[in-house]
Amino acid sequence: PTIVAGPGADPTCFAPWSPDIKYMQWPAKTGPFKIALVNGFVGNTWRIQMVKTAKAYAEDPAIKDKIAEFKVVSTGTDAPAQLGAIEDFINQGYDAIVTIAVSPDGFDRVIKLADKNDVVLVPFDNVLDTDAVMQVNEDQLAMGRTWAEFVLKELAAAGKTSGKLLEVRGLAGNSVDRDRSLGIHEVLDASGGAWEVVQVVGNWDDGTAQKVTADAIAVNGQFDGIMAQGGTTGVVQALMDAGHPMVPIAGESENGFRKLVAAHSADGLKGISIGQSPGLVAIAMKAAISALEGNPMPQLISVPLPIADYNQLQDGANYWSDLPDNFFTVNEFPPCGVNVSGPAIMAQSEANTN
Amino acid sequence: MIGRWLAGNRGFAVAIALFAVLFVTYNLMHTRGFSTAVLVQNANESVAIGFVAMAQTVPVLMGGLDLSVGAVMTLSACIASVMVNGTMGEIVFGAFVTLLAGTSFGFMNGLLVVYGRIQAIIATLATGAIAIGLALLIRPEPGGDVDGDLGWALTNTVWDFADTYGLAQGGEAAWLQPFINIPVPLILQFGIACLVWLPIKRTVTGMTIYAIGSAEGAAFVSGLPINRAKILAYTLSGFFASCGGLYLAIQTSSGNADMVQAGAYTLNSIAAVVLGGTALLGGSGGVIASLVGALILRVISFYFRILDIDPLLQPLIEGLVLLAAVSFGAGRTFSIRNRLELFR
Amino acid sequence: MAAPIIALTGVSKSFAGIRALEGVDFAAFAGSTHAILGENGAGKSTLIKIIAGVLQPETGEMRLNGAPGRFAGPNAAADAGIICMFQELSLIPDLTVAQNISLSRPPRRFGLIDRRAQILRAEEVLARVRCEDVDPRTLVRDLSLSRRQMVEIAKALGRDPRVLILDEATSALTARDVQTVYDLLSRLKADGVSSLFISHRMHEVEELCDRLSVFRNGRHIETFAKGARSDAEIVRLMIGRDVTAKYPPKPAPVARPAVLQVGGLSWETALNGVSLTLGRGEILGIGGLDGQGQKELLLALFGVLRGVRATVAVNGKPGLPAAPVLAKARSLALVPEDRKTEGLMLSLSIAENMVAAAFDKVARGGIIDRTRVAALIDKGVEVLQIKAGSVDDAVSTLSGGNQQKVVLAKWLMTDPQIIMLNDPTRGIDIGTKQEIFRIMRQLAEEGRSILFYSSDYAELIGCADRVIVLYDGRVVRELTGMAITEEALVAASLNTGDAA
Amino acid sequence: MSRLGTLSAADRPLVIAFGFILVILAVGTVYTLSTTGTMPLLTPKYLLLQLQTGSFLGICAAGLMAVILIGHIDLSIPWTLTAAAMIGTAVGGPGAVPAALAVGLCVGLINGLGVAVLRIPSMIFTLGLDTVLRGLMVAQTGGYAPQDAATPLMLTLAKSSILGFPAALFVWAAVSVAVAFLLSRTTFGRALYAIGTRERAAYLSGMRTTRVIIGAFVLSGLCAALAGALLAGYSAKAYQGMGNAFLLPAIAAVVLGGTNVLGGRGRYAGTLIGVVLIVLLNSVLSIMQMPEALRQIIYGSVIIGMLLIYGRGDRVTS
Ligand SMILES: Nc1ncnc2c1ncn2[C@@H]1O[C@H](COP(=O)(O)OP(=O)(O)OP(=O)(O)O)[C@@H](O)[C@H]1O
Ligand SMILES: Nc1ncnc2c1ncn2[C@@H]1O[C@H](COP(=O)(O)OP(=O)(O)OP(=O)(O)O)[C@@H](O)[C@H]1O
Ligand SMILES: [Mg+2]
Ligand SMILES: [Mg+2]
Repeated sequence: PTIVAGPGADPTCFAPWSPDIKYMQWPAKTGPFKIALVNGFVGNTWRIQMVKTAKAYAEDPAIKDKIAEFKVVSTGTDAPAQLGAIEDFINQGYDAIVTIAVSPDGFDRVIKLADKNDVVLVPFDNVLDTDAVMQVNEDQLAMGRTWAEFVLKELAAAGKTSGKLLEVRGLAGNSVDRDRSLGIHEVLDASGGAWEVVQVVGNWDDGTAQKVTADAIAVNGQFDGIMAQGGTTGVVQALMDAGHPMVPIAGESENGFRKLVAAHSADGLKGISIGQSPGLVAIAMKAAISALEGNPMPQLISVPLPIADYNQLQDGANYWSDLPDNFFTVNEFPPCGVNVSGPAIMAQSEANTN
Repeated sequence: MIGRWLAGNRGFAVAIALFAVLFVTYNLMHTRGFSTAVLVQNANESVAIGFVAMAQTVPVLMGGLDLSVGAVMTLSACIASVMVNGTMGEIVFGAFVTLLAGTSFGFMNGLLVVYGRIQAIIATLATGAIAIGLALLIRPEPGGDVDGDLGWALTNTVWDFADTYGLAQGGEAAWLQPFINIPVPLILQFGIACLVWLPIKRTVTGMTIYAIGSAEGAAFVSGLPINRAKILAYTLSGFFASCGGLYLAIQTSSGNADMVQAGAYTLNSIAAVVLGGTALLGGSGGVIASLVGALILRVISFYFRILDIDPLLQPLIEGLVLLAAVSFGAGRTFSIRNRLELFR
Repeated sequence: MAAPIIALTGVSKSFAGIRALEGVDFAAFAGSTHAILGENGAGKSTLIKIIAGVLQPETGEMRLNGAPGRFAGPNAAADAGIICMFQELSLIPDLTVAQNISLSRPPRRFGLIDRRAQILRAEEVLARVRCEDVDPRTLVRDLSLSRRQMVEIAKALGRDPRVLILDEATSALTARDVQTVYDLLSRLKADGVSSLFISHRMHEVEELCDRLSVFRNGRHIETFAKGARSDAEIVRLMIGRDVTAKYPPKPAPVARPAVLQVGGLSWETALNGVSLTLGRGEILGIGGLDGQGQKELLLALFGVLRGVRATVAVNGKPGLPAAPVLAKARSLALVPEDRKTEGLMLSLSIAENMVAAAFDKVARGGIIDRTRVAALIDKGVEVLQIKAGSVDDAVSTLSGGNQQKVVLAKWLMTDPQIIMLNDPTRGIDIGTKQEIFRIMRQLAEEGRSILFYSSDYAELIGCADRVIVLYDGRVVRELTGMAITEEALVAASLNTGDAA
Repeated sequence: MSRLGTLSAADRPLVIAFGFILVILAVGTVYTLSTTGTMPLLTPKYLLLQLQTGSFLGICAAGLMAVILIGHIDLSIPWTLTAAAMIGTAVGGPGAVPAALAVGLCVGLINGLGVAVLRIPSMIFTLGLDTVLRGLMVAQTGGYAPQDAATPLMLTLAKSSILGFPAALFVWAAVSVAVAFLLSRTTFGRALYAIGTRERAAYLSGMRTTRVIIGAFVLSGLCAALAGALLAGYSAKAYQGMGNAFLLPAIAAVVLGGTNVLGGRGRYAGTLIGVVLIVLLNSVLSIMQMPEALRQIIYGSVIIGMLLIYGRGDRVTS
């Protein structure tokens, strides 16, 4: 691609990450296009929902005609396999490849090959530490900041400006975990309050998060507020199991968490839920097509954080009390015309059978 | 001659045949089948798992197991991601340190098994955790800046290699022409396998590795160097694993202390060993056979990219194919006429 | 006499509290063939393992050619010219014959093993033991036990021994091979090589050796020149008491109701239509050269082999058992060929092994009745007079003979009607052998029937009421009563002339 | 003790492991004393919580021990546990727990058949089946939205408390008594040891080796499934990957308890202590906010260190 001046196409959807982001442009091609999704591993609900969203979005009337072929592979956590799959799709003459990178580094070779062949490579969710490709993500640092700000605000409302906080972190070594935690601590440090933060590692997984939270409560007694990167339903479970009083909590967008907040916010479970949406895949696909059509695109596309706090929760709109806990509630991005509701497609066949 | 070889290497022969069929079919179905680009891509993808499979094979031949191979590969990759950059001299030194580190780790495994008298399975399970811990210390977050030219040169064809470093008139030398389309990763992989393993196999210590897997007590009373062979086996395992790690770091120009990936590599290495026809009980088989086993494992996943298979059914199909492949040899179980032969 | 080539003084060795050797003085001289005799567990193998550097003695000293020395490992001993053939063979099944023959000192080229030279060398030493029929490139795994023993001998020869130690090296050999070994040993002796020879076969010892040392209970009892003592005296030294008749008397032939009828039993190429009838209370011997299908016959009857064709009736009920567990249910028992890997679970206790086959008898609904187990074990120990410190010790701590008794005890606890014995006295000393023969006869008198394969003709002659001789998987001869003679057995085994 | 019970007179690992549990608690307590000035680790509340969460691992380890005793391994535990929980909750209602157990039973049967009849090394067959189960669960979740809420029975088993003790602890205790009895007092249990020592001799002794091997894998599958049902109750739901954290700790627990990884030797009491050790070690490392890197290193070093201590004992006696 060539580096061009902004602004890019459809800025409400493809919002540049920051004002100083550069723009990229590929030679325009005529569709329909061959597009591939190279996923990492699939053993959790978020990824399954993401794959289903991608498949559903590829059938969306808005873009269906622009796609000649849409192929999805999942390679596991294996970096060479993922790089190999991307290279294979380049060799097969695909026009665009969207991917969730298994590692923020190591894509130099495929980036080079993609450029040589004018293939649009779009990492999203787990993005790369490079500005050589167009990427789509939510701002993890901002997510961390918003979480911390919310908790501090709720505590301040209750008259607390110091105290003990629990931070449940994600997978060690992952950049998302790092950025979210940095955001949280940035705000805490700036607040000037005497905050004692107990960190535990929950691996973004309900079971682990629940176990480590239970341990933390058993050892440290009470916390004044909680910030959990993921597995939030498990964190609240542990809270309730331990008979811990309900405190302000910031967490992910799991349906189960939102259900719990909706049910217990009056008791003090004042929660904020911000999600990394599986719907990101749709925006990445849309961005890829836009780039293939020759539009200038921001190198780093920021998808707005889907935020819902306890005042905004509404059954059937941003959470579903009749659906299982494991779904990620936020999937739609109206400004982008992405209207595939994840929980809805996930629930489809069951709704049919019931 | 060939008949005798087939009789003695039945598993290996089956593996080669299976691989050939799978690979040729894949190329036939691929839009750019039988091209250099596809071969280079396939080769790159297979190097790390190939080395790890080789690493697993040596202890297995001895009736042991090394559950730390994936972790040692990861540790080596992390070391390489720090060390392999700068001037040519620094790069070579970095690569040397990487290989030395992995090899030493294997040596330590060997010492633990021989002098610590801990069962290999559990000793290497534990040292694997230690290796991952060290990797995380070296590289708390993924990244690194391995020399980019080196990465490009080693992950392409011989021509690209010569071109990158301006050797053999930038790859245009006449004598080089027959070789220019060979992928460098293939040369590295098979080159190291043959240059290291084949000679070792023909030393007394190397042969002792087989002898231990076959009958340890007999090997000891025959005066074979048991301890030395065991230590050598784990050391070689560490060496091959660190070759995998070094290549991985060069290929991805970075290191990533990914525990899940390390675990997956270890388990896949065992699968590759079995697919290659090496007996998990030891005594027979070989490193090259496991390389073929690893290639089979890889080729299976290639098919998902050219066939239209529901993405959410892919993991299931992958599992079923793996089960089917390892059950392949089981037919023989039913043709065994003396049931005592089932209990080796 | 010159200084002994090997001299041990005050050597002791124990295993997990068991004294295997105690204050042993022993000397062997150049150019002599020296027999080491003793009961099972007397410490013979331990002694030679110490000489060969496999085990380290706890006390005592060893002198080689007069100079004090001790071997750090088998290789050090081999370097000094002391080559040992161990009781439990030291071949590597997954390596070829050629690789095995030059195992620890292979011929090299450019520092690497020279495969071609290895094969040539193997061919040469195999020729020396008249085993030209063995291809050096076959895997040892694929050889029969007797061939393996010959390869083992070839391997020892190939290492240019100055002292050659044979620990029951001939126990599984065929008559022809035994002769080859005899010839070899006398040639080596002529070349000044001295040999240490352990065997439980008295006639071998008498034929080969010029000096004899007797061990008992880990102690060196006496060393003397051949002819200095009579057989009876030697046996008395070995077992510490007088030995009377070697075999219990046979009853007069009577008509017996058949408990086992086998017709036209065939399997693969090994068995080609064996027919036999086993009477109640009868000891039926199976003879023939090694590898003529005797083992397969027993395995087939025990339900181990697949694809057996035969008409079989056990106690009148037709049908061949399809698995050992079913054979057991039909009152069959099998004492298998190799007690260490087939008969016993070596690291489990004696008690555990003794009830291994009879668990279902002492369990109700799968739950074990401990008092009945204890009673059963006590009875087994008593009946077979197993010499053990405690039945809770691992069975591996027993000597070979006592181990074999445990295998026998294991099966007697199932109260079997038909007992099949596959060479049960291999590597077992005279005293224990006698006990086993006595037990066999006693079982027969109780009305049990015994199918008994032995590689030793004398045992068949001494024990069996009737003998069938197998050749190429077929019964070629049946001998009864007084007709069971060595000549008849040998002739039938070679399937010469007047076969039945 | 009867003659059979003293099969593995190796009390050493038990004593050493128990001693190490005390060391872990002491280290953790020193830490909390120095940071917060309290000793929460020694409170019954904390210890019971550990035992409650440890019961899932404990139940997995109980089944795995049977498989290790015959000299095999069951690598399919993670997704057996997950599949049982997911299918159990999807079935829902009173059929949930039986459905979960049925999953374990099927997995165990397939593993057993693969290992005992097809004679494929368990290391590879169970790994393959684990992959298949993962694929099935991905397909199931992708196919529709299966119900994933734990049933009341699961919740009761995992979370309620009886006489002040967590119910999960009673379930674990029941499984333990059953497995200990099975191992020491039944023909099945003794056959496990015999097969683990030498399968060929066990077979020639007329033991039903095929059935016993299948039985061991079924036991492992059932235990993993039960743990899955309990874990679903504890988390109030089933989810993808819930079993991932159980395989390696279960192996470590069994081995630290003195069971020979190659089979034939081991006592159930050891496994019990091994589980407690692993659970406490993890918990204390987490409380100490040990970074993952050091945690892994400590984890590995502890296993090696303890086995070295066990091993030194061998050397002295031999
Ligand atoms: N009967 C036996 N069966 C198997 N292994 C045994 C037996 N007896 C001893 N060993 C083991 O064999 C090892 C000795 O091997 P050996 O002396 O050949 O070592 P090595 O490799 O030559 O050592 P180095 O390289 O230092 O010379 C010891 O670990 C010993 O415990
Ligand atoms: N590795 C060992 N562990 C424990 N005990 C042993 C070991 N090796 C030998 N023994 C014991 O030492 C004693 C002497 O055994 P040794 O093998 O030397 O006897 P042997 O005279 O060769 O008997 P056999 O004629 O049966 O071969 C026996 O009681 C035996 O059980
Ligand atoms: Mg040595
Ligand atoms: Mg002996």
